[in-house]
Amino acid sequence: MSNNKPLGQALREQGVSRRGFLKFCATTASLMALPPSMVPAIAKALESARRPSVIWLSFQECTGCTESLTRSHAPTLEGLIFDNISLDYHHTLQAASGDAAEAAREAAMEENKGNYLLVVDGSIPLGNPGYSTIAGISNLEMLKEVAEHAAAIIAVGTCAAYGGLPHANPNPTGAVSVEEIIKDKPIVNVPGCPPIPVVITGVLAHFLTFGKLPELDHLGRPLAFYGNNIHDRCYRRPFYDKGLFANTFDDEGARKGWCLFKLGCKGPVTYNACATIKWNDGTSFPIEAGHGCLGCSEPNFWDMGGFYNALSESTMNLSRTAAVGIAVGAAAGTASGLLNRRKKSKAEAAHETVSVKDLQREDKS
Amino acid sequence: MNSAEFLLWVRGPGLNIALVIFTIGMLIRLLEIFMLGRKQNLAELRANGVSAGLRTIFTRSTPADKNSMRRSMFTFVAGYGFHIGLFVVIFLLTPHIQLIQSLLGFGWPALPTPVVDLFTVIALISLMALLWRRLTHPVVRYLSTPQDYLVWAATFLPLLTGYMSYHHLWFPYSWLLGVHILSVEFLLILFPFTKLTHAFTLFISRWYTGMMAGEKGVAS
Amino acid sequence: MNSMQNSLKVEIGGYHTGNIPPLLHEIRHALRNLLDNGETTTIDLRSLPMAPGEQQQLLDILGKGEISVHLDALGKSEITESIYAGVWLIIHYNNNGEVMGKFIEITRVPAILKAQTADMEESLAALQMRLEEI
Amino acid sequence: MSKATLDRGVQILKEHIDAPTAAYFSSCVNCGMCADACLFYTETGDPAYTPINKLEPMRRLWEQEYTLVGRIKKLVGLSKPVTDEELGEWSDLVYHACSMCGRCSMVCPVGNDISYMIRNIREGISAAGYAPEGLVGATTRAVEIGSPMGITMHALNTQARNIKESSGLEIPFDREGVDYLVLLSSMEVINFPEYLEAIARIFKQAGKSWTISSEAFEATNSGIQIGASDIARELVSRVVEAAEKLKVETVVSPECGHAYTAIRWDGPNLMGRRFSFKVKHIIEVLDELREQRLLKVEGIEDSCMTFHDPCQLVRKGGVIEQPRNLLKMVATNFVEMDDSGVMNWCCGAGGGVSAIEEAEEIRLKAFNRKKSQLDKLQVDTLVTACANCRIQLEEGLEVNEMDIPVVGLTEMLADHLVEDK
Repeated sequence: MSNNKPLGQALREQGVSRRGFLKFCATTASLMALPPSMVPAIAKALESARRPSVIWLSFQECTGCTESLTRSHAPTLEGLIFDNISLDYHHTLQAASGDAAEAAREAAMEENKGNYLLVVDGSIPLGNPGYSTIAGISNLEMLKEVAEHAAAIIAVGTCAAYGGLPHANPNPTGAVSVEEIIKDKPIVNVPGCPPIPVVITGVLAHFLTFGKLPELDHLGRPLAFYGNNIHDRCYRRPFYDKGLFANTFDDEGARKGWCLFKLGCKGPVTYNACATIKWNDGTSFPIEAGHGCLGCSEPNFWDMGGFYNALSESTMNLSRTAAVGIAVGAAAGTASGLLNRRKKSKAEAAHETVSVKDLQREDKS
Repeated sequence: MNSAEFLLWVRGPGLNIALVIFTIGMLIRLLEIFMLGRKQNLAELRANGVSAGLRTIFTRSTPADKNSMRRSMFTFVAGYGFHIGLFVVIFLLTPHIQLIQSLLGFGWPALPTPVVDLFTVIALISLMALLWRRLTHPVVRYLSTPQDYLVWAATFLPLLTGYMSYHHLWFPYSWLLGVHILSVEFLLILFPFTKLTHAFTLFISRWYTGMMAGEKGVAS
Repeated sequence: MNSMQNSLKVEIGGYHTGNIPPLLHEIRHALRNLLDNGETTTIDLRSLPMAPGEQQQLLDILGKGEISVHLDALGKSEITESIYAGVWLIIHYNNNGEVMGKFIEITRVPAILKAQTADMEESLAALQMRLEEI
Repeated sequence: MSKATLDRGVQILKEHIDAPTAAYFSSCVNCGMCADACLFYTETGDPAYTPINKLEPMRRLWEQEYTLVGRIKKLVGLSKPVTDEELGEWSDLVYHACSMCGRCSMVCPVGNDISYMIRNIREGISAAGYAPEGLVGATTRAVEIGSPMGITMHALNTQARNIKESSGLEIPFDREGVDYLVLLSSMEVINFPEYLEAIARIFKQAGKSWTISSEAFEATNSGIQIGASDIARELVSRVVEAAEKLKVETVVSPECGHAYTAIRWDGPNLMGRRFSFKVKHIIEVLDELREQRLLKVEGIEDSCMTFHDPCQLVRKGGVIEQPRNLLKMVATNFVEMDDSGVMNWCCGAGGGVSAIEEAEEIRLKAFNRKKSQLDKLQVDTLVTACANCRIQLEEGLEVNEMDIPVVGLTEMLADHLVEDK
C-alpha cells in the first residue's frame, strides 16, 4: 500500500516500454469508450496517475458480478489495471479471511481515509439486519461505515445500483440500492445482471486515469457505456422499422433473425453497451443469440411485465379490466338512461297544450 | 420514483385505471344517447332510410361538394391531415397493435415505422395548424371553450411525446415513454367527458341524419 | 469446438446494420484529409455496432496490402496496411491472444511503430552502459 | 292568460331532446364548418350566426339534464343554468338569423342535423314567450282567422269569381271524391293570383278533378315556423279533416316550401297517425302529369333561365329533378346556378324570417348570397316554385336594382299550355 508511485513510473519499472504504454493507453481509451483522439490526454493523465485503494463490499448478491469481472481477460490489461489499483478488501477474492480480512479493510480505510474507492455489489436489506451480514456486521452498517470516508462509490451490478433481483416484487428482504442509503457521496451505477466486464473495468480505468467519476446519465450510469439504448444500436433494428418480427422462437422470423420486439425484447428501454461491446470478448450478445433483451441494466427489470410480453403491453390483464369496465358501464349507463327517460316522460306528462295565447309573455303584451 | 418505476406504473395500474374509466364513461355516454329514444316517423317514406343512413356514415368523411370544400379548405386539409395521421399512428404502429392485441386477442399487420413517423409529423403539423386557426379564425375562436383547448392539448401530447420517444429527443427515453403512455391515459380519461366522444358518436349522428334525410329521398 | 460449430446451423446472411458504407466514406474523407492537411485519423471499431459477419466483410474489403508488422509489447499487436495505402488496420492482443482493441488508422506510419523518445533515451543509456562494459 | 314562462320553455325543450339530438351534441367538435355553409354568417361575417351556436342553450340543457357528467357539472356550479335573458337573446339568432334551410346539416363533418335541432329549440323559445312578434301575429291569425295573412274565404271567393269572369274557368269548392285537394298559400292569394288560374287550366287540360276546401284552403303552417307543435298540429288537422271529409286521393301543396314540409313530412307525426291520402307538392303533381303525357305545352322560351331551388323542396323534401324536367319542356336556355340542387343557397327569407319585421335588414343582407349567384349567371328570368322565396327574390332584386323577372314554375307552364280546341 505504500507502493504508491505514479503509474508511468511503475510501468517503466515493470519493464513496460513506451510502445507498450501507448498500446495500453489506446486500449484503455477504447475500454472507456472514449474516442481515439483522447489517447494523448489519457497517456498524460495515466503517466502521473497513482493507484488508488479499493474496498469491495458484497452484500445480497450472487457473485455473478465478480464472476463477470474475473472472467474478463485476466491477466490482461484489466489485470494490469488491477495491478495498479490496490484491491485491499474483496471477501470473495482475497486470500485473508475472518478477522484478518476485516482487519485489512479497517487498515485500508484508515490509511486511505477520504481517498479510497468503494465498490459495492449486491443490494442492502432493510427489512431485518440479520438477512445479510458479514462478520456479524449488517450490510447496512458496513456500507455506512465504509462509505463515510470513501472518495467515491461504484455500485456494480443492478442489485447494488437499483436493488435488482432481491428488490423484485414483493421484495421480502426490503432490499434497496446503495444510492438509497448513501446520499452524500458521488456514486456511479454500473448496472447489468451482470455488467459487461469491460464496462466495470472501464469505469475503474476512468477513475484511475482522471481521478474522478465519468459523466453520468439520469440513473447515475456512465454515459459512455449507457448512453445508447440497445434498440437503437441493435443490428436487428432495420427489421423493426420494416415491420418484420419473430412471433415465436421457432418461426421463420426467428430463423431469419428478425426483430424480437413482439417476443418481449426490452431493448427499446434498455441502456447498455451490449450491442456494441458485446459479450465474451466481443463474440455475441443476447439478441444476436436469438433472445430478446431482458433489460437487466434497468431498474425493476424483473417486474417489467414478463420477459416474453411485448414492451407496449400492459403489465396487467387489460382484457379483464375492459370486461369489468363494460359490465359496470352497461349497468351505470342503463341506470342513467332510465333516469333520463323518467325525466323526459315527466316533462311529457306535464305538457300543457300551447295555444296562441301562450306565445307571448304577460309582461310583454 | 425513478423512470422504471414510473414506466411500470403507467403500463400497469395507470393504464388499467384509464381503461376502466374510459369504458365505463363511454358506455354511459352511448347508452344515455340511445335510451333517449326517438319518435317513429309516420310520414310516407320515399325510400328506406337504412341504406341512406349507412351511406351517410361513410360519405360524411368526404366534403359535401366542391364549393363547400373550397370554402372550408383549411379545415378539410388540416382535418384530414390530423385524422388520417392519428389513425395511422394509433392503429398501424407495431407497439400499438401489440397492445391492442393483448387487449382484444387479435392484431393486424403494421406499417414500417418511418412511414408511421411521417404520419406523426403530418398529424402534429395539422394539429398546430388547427390550433392556430382556433386562435385566429373569428368563428372557431368564438365557438371555442376551454374544453376545446384542453382536448387539443390532450390529443397533441401523446403524438408529441410519442414522436419524442421514437427520436429520443431531449429527455431519457424511459421517461419519455412513460410520459407518452401517461398522456394517452389522460386522453382516455378525458375521452368520455369531452367532445372527444365524437370519435364514436359521429357514426350515430351520421346514421340518424342520413336516415332521416334518406326517408325523404335526399342523399345527405 | 469445431464439431460443435459444424453441428449448429446458423444463418448469418442478410444482416446488415448499414454501417459499412458510411465507415468507408469516413475512411475516404480521412485519407483526403491526410493528403491535404497531413492530419491522421483513428477509428475505434469497438464503438460501432456490427451485425454478425459484418466486421469480416469490412476487413475483406480493406484487404491486405504491402506491409504487415508484428509488435510485441504487452502482448502481441498486428499492424497491417490495407490495399489502400495509408489505411492501416491495428489489432492489439493481450498476453492470452485475446483481442483488446481494433482500430483503423489513417496515417503514413502508425504512431506506435515509431521508436519512442523515452524508449530511445533508455536504449541510449543501455547502449552507453554496454559500451562501458566493453 | 299566457302561460309562457322560462320553466315552460325548459320543460318543452326537455320533451324535444331525443337520441339524435344527444348524438349531435355529443359529436360537435366546434370546427366551425357549419358557419361556411350558412348564408347568415357568410353575408354578415358575424360569428354569433354560426349555426351550432344558435343551439347553445339547448346544448347546455341537454348536458345538464340528460348526461351524468352534466348533472355533476351543474351540481358543482360548473355549468350555468339556462336563463330567461338567454332565451330572449337567442330568439334573435334562432328566428331572425336562421331560415332552417338545412345547408349546415349537409356539410357538418360529424353529420349533425343542425336545422333539425333549430326546429326543436324554437319549440322551447316560443313556449317561453320569446318568439318574435311578427311570427306570433301570423300564428295567431292562422289559428283565429285561418290564414297567417288574415285572408278569409271571402277574399278567395272573390278571386274565384274574377277567374270565372276573365277566363270562364270554374274554381271547384268542397267537391267530394276528387283527385286533388288543392291548398293555397295566403301569399299566392294576395300576391300571385295567377297561380290559382294556372292550376285550374292545367287540371282542366289534364282531365283531373280537383277541389278547394272552404274549411281548409290554407297550406302554410305558422306553427311549424314558430316552432309550436301543438299549434302546428291544430293547423294541419284542419287540412287532414278536410281531406278525409272530401275523400280526396291526394292533397296538393302549393308553391310553398314549408307548407310542403308541414303537411308532407311533419303532418303525420304531428297527428300521430299515417294519412289515408297522399301529399304532394304541386311540382311533383305536374311532373307526374308530364310523365303521363297529360301536360301538353307548346312554344319555347329562349330567354336565359335559371331555377332557384326552395330549400324545403330539395334538402328537406327530396323534390330535385321534377322542376328541372318541367322547365326543360318549355325552356331551351336553362342554366344551373352554382350549388344548385340539394346544396342550393336559401333566398334568406325561409323558416318564418319573412314574417319578422325586425329581421328585414339581415334578410336583405342574406339575399346578397343569391345576388352574387345571379350576378355570375346573368340570366333573363329566374324561376322558382315557392311563393315565399319568390317574394324575397323580387324584393331583393328590386333593392339591388337588378332587373330580372321572377316567375312561378306552375304559372310559366300554364302560359305554355296547349289551348283546348
